[in-house]
Parts: sequence; C-alpha cells; structure tokens
Amino acid sequence: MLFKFIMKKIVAWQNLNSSNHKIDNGLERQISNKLGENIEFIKKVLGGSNDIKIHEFIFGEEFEGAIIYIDGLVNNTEIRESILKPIVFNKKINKENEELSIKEIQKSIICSGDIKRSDMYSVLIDGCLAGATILLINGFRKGLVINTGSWEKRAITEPQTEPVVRGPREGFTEDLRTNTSLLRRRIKSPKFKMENMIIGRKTYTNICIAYIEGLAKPELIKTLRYRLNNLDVDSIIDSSYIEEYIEDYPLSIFATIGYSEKPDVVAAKILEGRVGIIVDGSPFVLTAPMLFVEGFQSSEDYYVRAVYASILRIMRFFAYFVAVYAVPLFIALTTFHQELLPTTFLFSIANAREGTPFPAFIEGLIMVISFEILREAGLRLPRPVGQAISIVGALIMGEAAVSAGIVGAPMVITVAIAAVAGFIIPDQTDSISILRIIMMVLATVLGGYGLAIGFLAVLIHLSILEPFGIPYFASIKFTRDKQDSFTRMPLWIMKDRPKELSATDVKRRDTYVPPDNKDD
Amino acid sequence: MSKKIKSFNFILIIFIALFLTGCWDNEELDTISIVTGVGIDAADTEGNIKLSLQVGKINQEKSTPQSAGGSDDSIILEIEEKSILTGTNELERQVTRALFMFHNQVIIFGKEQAKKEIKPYIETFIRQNDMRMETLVFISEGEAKDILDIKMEQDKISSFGITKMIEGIQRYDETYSIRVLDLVCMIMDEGTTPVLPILKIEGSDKSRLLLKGLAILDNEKYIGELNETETRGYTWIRGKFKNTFIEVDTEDGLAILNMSNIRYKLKPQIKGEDLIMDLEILGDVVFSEVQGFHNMTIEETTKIILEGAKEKINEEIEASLSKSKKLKTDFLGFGTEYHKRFPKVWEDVKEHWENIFPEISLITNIELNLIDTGKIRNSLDMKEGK
Amino acid sequence: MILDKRKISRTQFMFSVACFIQSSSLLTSFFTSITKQDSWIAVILGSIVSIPTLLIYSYIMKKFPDKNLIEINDMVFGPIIGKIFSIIYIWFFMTLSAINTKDLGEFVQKTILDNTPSIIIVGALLLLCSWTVRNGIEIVTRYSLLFTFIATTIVISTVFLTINQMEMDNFLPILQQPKMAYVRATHIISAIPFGELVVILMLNPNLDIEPKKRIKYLLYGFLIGGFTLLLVVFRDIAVLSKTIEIFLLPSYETLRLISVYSTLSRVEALFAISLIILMFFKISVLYYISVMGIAYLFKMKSYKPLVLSIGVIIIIYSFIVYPSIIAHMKSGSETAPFGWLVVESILPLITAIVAKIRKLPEQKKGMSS
Amino acid sequence: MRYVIIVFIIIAIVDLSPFSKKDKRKDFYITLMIMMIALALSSLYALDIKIPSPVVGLDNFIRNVLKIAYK
Repeated sequence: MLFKFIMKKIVAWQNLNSSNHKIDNGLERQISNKLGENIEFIKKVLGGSNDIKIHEFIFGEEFEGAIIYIDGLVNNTEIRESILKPIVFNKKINKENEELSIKEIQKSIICSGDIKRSDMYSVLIDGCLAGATILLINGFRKGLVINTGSWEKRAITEPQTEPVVRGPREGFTEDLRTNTSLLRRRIKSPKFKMENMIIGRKTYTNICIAYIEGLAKPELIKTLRYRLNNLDVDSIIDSSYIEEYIEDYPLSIFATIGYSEKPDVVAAKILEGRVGIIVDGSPFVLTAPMLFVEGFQSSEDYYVRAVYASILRIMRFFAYFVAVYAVPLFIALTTFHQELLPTTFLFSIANAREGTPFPAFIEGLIMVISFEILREAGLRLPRPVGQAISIVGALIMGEAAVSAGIVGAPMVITVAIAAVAGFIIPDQTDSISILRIIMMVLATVLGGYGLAIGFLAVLIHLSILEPFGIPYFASIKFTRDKQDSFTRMPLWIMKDRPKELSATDVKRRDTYVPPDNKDD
Repeated sequence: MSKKIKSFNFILIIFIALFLTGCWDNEELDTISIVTGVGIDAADTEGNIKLSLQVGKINQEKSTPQSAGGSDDSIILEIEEKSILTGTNELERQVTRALFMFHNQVIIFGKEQAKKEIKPYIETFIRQNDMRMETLVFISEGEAKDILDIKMEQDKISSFGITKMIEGIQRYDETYSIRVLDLVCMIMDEGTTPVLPILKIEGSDKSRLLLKGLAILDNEKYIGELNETETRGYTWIRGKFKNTFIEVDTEDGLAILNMSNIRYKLKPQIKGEDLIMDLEILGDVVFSEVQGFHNMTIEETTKIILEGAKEKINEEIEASLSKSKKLKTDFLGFGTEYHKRFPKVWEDVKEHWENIFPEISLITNIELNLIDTGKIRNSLDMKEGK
Repeated sequence: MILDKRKISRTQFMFSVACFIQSSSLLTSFFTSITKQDSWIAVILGSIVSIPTLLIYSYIMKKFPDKNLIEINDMVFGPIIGKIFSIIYIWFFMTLSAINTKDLGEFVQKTILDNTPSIIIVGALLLLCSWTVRNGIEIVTRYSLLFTFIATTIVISTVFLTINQMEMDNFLPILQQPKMAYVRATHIISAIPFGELVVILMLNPNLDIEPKKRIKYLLYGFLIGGFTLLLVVFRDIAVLSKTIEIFLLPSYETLRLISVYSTLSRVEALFAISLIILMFFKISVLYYISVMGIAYLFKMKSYKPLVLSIGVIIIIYSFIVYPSIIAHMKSGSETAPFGWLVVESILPLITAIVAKIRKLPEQKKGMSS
Repeated sequence: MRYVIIVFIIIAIVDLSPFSKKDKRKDFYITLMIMMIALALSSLYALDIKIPSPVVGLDNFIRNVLKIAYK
C-alpha cells in the first residue's frame, strides 16, 4: 500500500516536468539568407567557447561562404580536402539559379558521403555539436551539414572484466560507431538491423538497438522500443543507466538484463534471439532479456570442448551453491543440528570455538562484512596495489582475529571458502552477497528448516521473474534450453534456438553432420 | 507496473513475518556438553539405577593444533535415580551446560544390573528422538562406571577407544558389535534370546579393555555367559566370521591357518518328527604358520592339517551347542530359522520351544580348500615330496 | 471462465503426479505397522487396486477436457446437488492439506527444531505456499521434474548406502499375516498415497495435453511414484527387519543407520530436506486446488484475494484436525480409509456414470461455446 | 491474540486493497466472509477454546453409526 503510494508519486513527478522530446529553446527558426546574420546568431547561441571554429572564405567570382565546426571533433584534412578545395577551385558556379547550385554543391561538388540540407537552426547546431561541419553560403536560404566527425578513440583492447584463455579477445570501446562496426563484422546478414535513437535532454547520447529481424520476438522489440522512447531523463552516461530504467524487476536480486564487453558474446546472444542495446560512450553493451543460466555461462564455454565445458558449467553452479550456502550451513550445523556432524569433527569445532564470545551469527556477519570490505578495497585501488591489499588484508585480519579469540578458526575457513567460491562467477557477486546474508538470518532463526525454506523461496522467486514476458528460469521448462544450461551439449546437437526466446525460424540450419552419421 | 509491486510487497511481508521470530532452538557450541558414553549399574535400593554419563571435556584454553581432535579427557557424572531421563535432568542441573545425548557412542550395563533386567532402559533408548540406533551395547564384568572411567593410552575418552576397538575387530568377526537395533531385533524375535558382548578391564595399570565372550540374556535377564571357544562356536553357527585364525594342534606338529572368504548356509529341515539343522561352511585356507611335521610330504601335512582344522571347528560348534542345551535357551537362533522357513510348524511349536529345542541335531559339513601356503612352498624340515 | 491461464506441459504433469505420490511415500508408518514384513506386497496390491480409480479419473478428464471438478459437478448434477458435491470435495482438499501440513510440522518439530513453537514452522511453510499459489500453480509444477529428481536420487543413493546392512531373509516369513491385514493395508495404501490423485481433476483445465493422451502421462507418473514407494518400503524392511512395526518413521530410522567409514554417516538431513521439498510441493498443490475450488464455487473473478485467508484457515485446521498422534494413527489406519474411499472413488464414479447416462458433453457442444 | 490481529491487518491490506478501486461487490463480500471465518477460527484457537474437528466427527460417524472399522 505504502509502496504503491510512493511509486505513484515518482511516476507523477516524472511526467510533470517532462516537455516534449525536442527542446525548443528558440532554435526552431529558419536561417536567413544573410551570411553575416547567421554567423552572428550561431556565435550568440554557441557562445564564445574556444573550440568552435568559424572560417569564412570567398569562392567563385563573388560568393561568400562560411564553414563552422568544433575543433577536435572533426577531421581537419577531410574538411580541407572534401569541402574547401572542391568549392574554392570550382569554376562553373553561377549566380542566377540559387536552389540549383545548393543542390548542385551538395550533389556534385562536395565529395563526402553523409550530407544533409536543412534551413533550421536546430538541425544545423545539433549537427555541429555532433561533429559535423556546417556550410553556409551568403544569399542561399539553406545550409549544408557535412559529417566529418572523427575524434580520438581508445584502441580495441582485451576487456579487463572477462579475461579469456581461448576465443576472440577484442572488446568494445566507448565509441558507438566502433562498437556497431565490431558487431556488423560478426553478423553480416542483411537482416541484422540497428535502430538509432537519441535519449537524454542534456547529453543527447545516441543509443542503438541491434537485433536480427525474424529472430528476435516482435513483442520484445516493441516493448523495448516503447520503453526507450518514453524514457525521458536528463542524462545517459553509461549503459547501466538504461539498464536501471527499462528493467522489468528493479527490486529483484537477479539481473534480468545482461551486459558484456566482448563483441563475440553479444553477437552470440543476438543470434539466439536477444536484442542488443549499444550506448554511445560506454564499452558495456546490454543484452535483453537475460536468463538465469546466462549468469553462469562464460564465453569460453563455447570455445572449449563440450565435455570440459560441461564440467566447468557444473562446477560454476556448485560454486554458486557453496558461495551462498557455506556460511549459513556452518551456522545451522553448529548451532541447530550438532547431531549431523561426525563426533570427532564436532569436538574439534567445539574446541576451536570454545573461547569465542560472539554467537555464530554475529561472528559470521563480522567475517562476511569484513571480507566484502576487503574485496571492495581490492577493486578500488590501482591494479597491483589492490591485489596485494586484499590478500594481505584477508590473511592478517583472519589470523589476528583467530589468535585474539574473537572469531573461531572454522568460521574463518568457511568464510574464506565461500568467498573464493564466489570469485568463480564474477557477474553474480551482487546476488551472492545479498542471498548469503538472507540465508544467514534464516539459518540463525530456523536452522536447517530455514535454509530449506530459503532455497524454495529463491526457486519461486526465479520462476516468477518473467523479464519481457520470457520465463527467467527457462532451462527447467524447455528441453532445448536444458541442453545448454547445466551442461553444454556439443554444438551439432543444439539444433533449435532457445524455445521461448526466438520467434520464428526456431530450427538452426543443419550446419554439421554428427560424426556417427555414416552417410558419406 | 502493478504486477511487479504486488509480488514485491509480498516478499516484504515474508521478511517482516520472519523477523518477528526469535531463535528458540539455537544452542551455541559452548553451551552444550556432549555425552559420549552411558553406564547403567545396579543400585542397592530396589527399582533404582546408578546412572553414569561420560562427557567429553572441551579444554578451556585456545585450541593449540596438537591438542585438537578429541583427545581431551572426559568427565564422569554419576547419579542414582529411578530412570535414565530423570537421571539426566537431575545431572543437567549440576552441570553448567545442557547434556546432549546424540553423540553417545556406547551403552554399558553392569553385570548386577543385567541380572536384574535391562528391557525398560533399552526402551527409553529407542523412544528418545536424539538417541541413535547405532550405539553399541555391552555388559561390563564389574561396574559400568569403571569401564567409563579408565584412561586408555591411545584415546583418553574410553568410549572412543571402545568404538575404535570394535571397528578393528569388526574386520574379523561381527559377534562383538551389537548395536541397539540388533539388540531390539533379537528381543522382538521370539526365536532367539539376546546376546551381548562382555567388556573386562585388563592390563597392569588398568588401561586396557578386553572383549571376553558373550553374555546370554534370557527374557532380558543375565543367565550365563559363553567362554572363548563357545563364543567362537556361536560365531561359526551365526555365520559372523569374516576371516579368522584356526589353530591346529596335532601330534605331528602345530599349524595356524588363516581362513577367509567364508560362506555359510544354515538350512533347517524337518524329517518326519525330529528337527534337523544342517550347517554348511566353505572357506579358503592359507597356511600362515607350520611347525613340526618332520620329514613329511606336503600332501600328507596338508591332509592332516585340514583334518585337524575341521576337527577344531566342529569341537567349537559342539561346545556352544551343548552350552545352549544346558542353559535351555536358544541363543543360536534356531527358532527364528524355523519361524522363517516353516511358519506353520513354528506356530504350534512356539509355546514349548524350550523342551523341543534340545532335541535338534546339528549336522555340519565343512569344506576348506587350501589356496596358498604363503611365500615358501613347504617348510624347512619337510621332505621333498611329489 | 478460466482463472489461471498458465499451462502445464506433458512432462510437468507426469512428474507432478510422481512427486505427489512420492511425498507421501516418506511417511509410511501407518501401513507398515499392520503388514510388518509383507508391506511391499501391500504396496503392489494397493497400486493394482487403485488403477481402476485412475481410469475413472482419466475418463472424466477425457469427457470434460477444459472443465475442473467444480464445473463438472455443476454441469453433471445441476446447480444444487452439484454444489453439495463440490463442497464435499473442497472440504476433502482442505482436510488433506491440513493433515499434510500437520505431518510436516510434526516431523520438523520432532526431529530438528523441538522447542520452536509449531505456529512458526507451519506459518513459514504456508507463507511460502501462499506466495506460490498467488502466482499460479505453474510456478511449482515447473519444478516437479527437479523435485522428483532430488527425491529419486536420495532414495536410490540411500538404498546403495544401506546395502551392507540389508539381509534378504528379513522378508522371509512371507504371507503369514492374517488375511484381514492385507485387505486393510491395501485399502489404506489405495486411499492415502494413491487415492489423492483426485487432485488432478481440479488441474484439468490447466493441462495443455490432448485429452486422449492424458491417461498415458498420468499412468507414467503413477508408475514412477509407485516404484519409489515400493523401493522405500523394500529398503526399510530389509534394514529394519522386525523393528519396522514399532517405529513411527521407519525411513528416518533407516537413514540414521547409514554409516560408511564413519565419514559418510548421519545423513538423515538428506531425508529431512527431501521430505520438506516434496511436502511443500504437495501442500501448495492441495492449497491451490482448495482456493480454486472456492473461487469457482462462488464464481469469483479472481482467486488471488482468497489465498491468504484460506491459508490461515488451513493452518488452524492443521492444529485441530487430530487431537493427538495416537488419534491420528488410529483413525488413519481404521476409519479414515472408508471416508477417503467414498470421496476418492465413489463420487467420481457416480459423476462418470451420470455423465454417461445424460451423454452430457455432446449436449454441451450443441448448446453453448 | 496480538499476533492474530497483526496478521489479519496485513492480510486485509494485501487482499482487500485491490477491491477498493474496482467495483466487484460480490467478490469483495465473499473474500470478506472467508476472512471473517479465518479471523474467528484463529482467534478461537488463540484463546485456546477447543474447536471440534470435522475429521474426528467423521471417524466417530463411521465407527459408531455405520459400524465399519478395521479392528
């Protein structure tokens, strides 16, 4: 009730101060045919910032023109070569037919691909700010926006977050065009569509939805487009903003929109019927919707032999189980069901925990939280220092705590095991730490029974989640998904695409004849 | 939007509900003391028992690596009460921590108490939820308390020592490992009288325990015990030997055989009026020690030794059979065999089984095949035979 | 009008039937005390006897593919008598869920948490079930494959673990019990574990299997469940031999005896977890059909508001259903089977016959949609 | 008794709130009725008043009236 009230308030506030998408701060005016006037107006609007360059020149017998661009965003040689030189050295420009010559200039003289003709200040200025060059000619009512954008870009390097032993190593960069080109190089089919969109009143970041027509579900694309379109916020700095805004279950522990920094992973996901969202300025490309098993898959699974990949996959699930349940199980066993421990083991634990003042739950909490702090410290510090800090910290802290008798040795070991197990699945660390604490509370209150209840609650929560209408825990439901969830079947077995995800041509082509087929 | 909110305010409710609860069953490890052995002795006043509980002591100071691992000594708590439960509650008030019975390894009945009766106490052990059915049951020569009290060299806590000893012996024969479950089976079985192993304190400084034969408990009262050979006979008949040593002493020489891979068949037959049990024992024999047999060929020695071995086994079986006939209790389990094979006959024979039972004749045929004579072919002072 | 549109697929239906039977296989004390070492014969006889009832169910399911039990009653018997029959059914489902909750609450209280008030144990469980039921039963039936897998692996692994303690001649005095004992045990088995499949008539509209094929999957599930029950009873008799009749939870005792090299011992926690998961499945199914029954009875638009209140009723009902465990045992093994028999087989039989006489479904096609 | 009231306030919030908007009168009354039954039962139980259980009633009916019971 209370919760609903708050949500209503938020939605109302958002609609209140959102004007229509385009900002009409006085730019929706036609340009005049006087060159001087136009330049004055643009100078007033863009202000005197030093990186705006206005260059006036004379061409033909007595034509006056001006080009306006932002230094650093444009490629100067291109401006010189493809715009200035052809115009200045061109002889046949004549004065009488004004409309013709502007079109003629656009079509024949300026040799650059992406040219737009417009007479509205807003289009011109938007283009200029996005890295294009504006050509204004005295006496003509329209100006040209020539795309000459090229700026310093980070080279394509190996992503830090997903190191891989085998398989392609190139990662996305911050520039939208490079990312789309990386994807385009991998999926060359004409059906691979990329829709562009501009969001953010202040940042104007352009976002691109990449999907394969006929493969991704039409409703999925429709809902995604709908949500992105009426997403009306000030700024989009990174793709995680988008993830927050369009996510189906903001409060759920498990992520329903996946992200990745490697083009081969994103390409594979798009080929399975998902939709990629590429945000300009962020190396992380979102793939919606994300299923539960994707959290446990790493790109390497598909490049390593099937058997080994399945073992890896099972180990990841087991590691997830250990990471979440190690500490709560320890608490439950030592405080509720001492009966289940073998006798000698129980005695050694009893000896170790004899002096410790705190009950098991508090002790566990101290250790888990201190571990989280150490892990975070390890991440935040620069690379070499971070590694040293977290290892040294853990060792000294653990040792000192045990010798001071604050924490029992077995608890330290359990927390260490749980922590290490948590490392194997990097992108589930958020759900692991939350679940671990919930399970610890349940273990202290209801012991083993509480853990069983917790386990079932997680199962139910997983099956309720349906991001974009696609069941989150699909691997239990459909045979095809089972082939690729807990274990990975060899590629030639996985004939059809994930059932719920892909809409039309479910069957993948029979690309490979299985070895036992003796028909050659 | 609304579907999401509904499912989430539901989760909030679950958490609120759970946080309301306290923690009832939460016993920290340092608030419990673990009972490792229970001893029940006869008390002088009628109806009472002397209950002694052996509790594993957890040492106070920090667990240095060597001292971890349950080698701390134990405390013996003693009380005289009407029943086990009242006894434990009483003791619990004296001890600072709650007594937990689920790690109990051993239940020992003093001889005098066994003479009185043990059934009601076994009953409590089955009814209690935290008593486990696999705890071992013994009868002690003297007082059960002394058995719990001794300090064995290897394991300070004697009940651990006993369990380890039984685990060791179990590799050879299983007569001595009687769990609560086996005892209850025997009690519920009309055909057999229960049998329990006897523990005796040995060794000069009273630090060693000896398993000295089996005690017979006819309707749960101690009426007699089996000495060494009778126990072996009992094990032969019940088929509880895994591998054992047979000592063959003939006038030509002495031989110790190691018998393994033993297979049993105990088949009751009814021929006309009298009941016959035929017992078949097959086993592989290995010469582990041969003395004497001066200048005899290998064939002769083996023949004599095998004859002697069969002789020895029959003698042991005869000893235990005669003991059971003398005591008029069928602890060898013939009654159950008949109950299983011939249920109808057993119905009408059941009541007066005591006087029918002694007439049963036991026919045993034993086959031992010699598979190996150890590393050397024949002993030093044998003649080179064929 | 169908309140819950989520569909249950073939395998899910098959494994939920199996799961349903398996969950009552872990509390086998009521018939093992009657036919001591011949309980496994009673299980076989029980399953044979309950096959006709399954045929009746599948006949009804074939006749009314997209109607659940309450609607069938209204159509077959007309509004008044139909309502009475439906009320009996709903009361039966509520009693079943109450008894099962009581079983689980007592098991957990007796073995694991003995001084936690039982309201908390049962409350936590029912809260979880109501959350599932609120989101539709398909949430749980989707996991039926996982639950059955867990249950069967535990049963099979415990069989292997106790193999060294099994003695085959514990079965020996076969068929020695009085004849009446066998009849009685078969009746109990066909009423308690197998008879409870009347539940599937309520899940009828949610199945997206063609009516003719439903019997196939029902029988498969029934076989898996029956086989696990047989295996459990077989293992208990072999290990516990004579003492099986005195224990209230024979399977629990067997699992406590497993000890392999003193490391892999004390595994009864496995048993407790599998019991809790299976009972959770069974209780949420029963809870779901009680709620659906009442919702359909009063022709309500949506069943969601009823869930919590009926949950509370079930909790209270589970405390008062039997005054004590002895009364539960006595009625469970003496009088209850007759009551269950009436509801589980006679009432559906009458419905089938009346439906046949009035040749109802054809008339339905002509008349309405 | 306090817990019963708290629980029922929560149930009322969760179950009855969707009704306030829509006009499904009939459903509202039925849910209210069932909630009242639940409240009555749980308060009776909370006040430790013995509630007769229908199953025991059925058993007695079968045992005494119909006289069929296994011995």
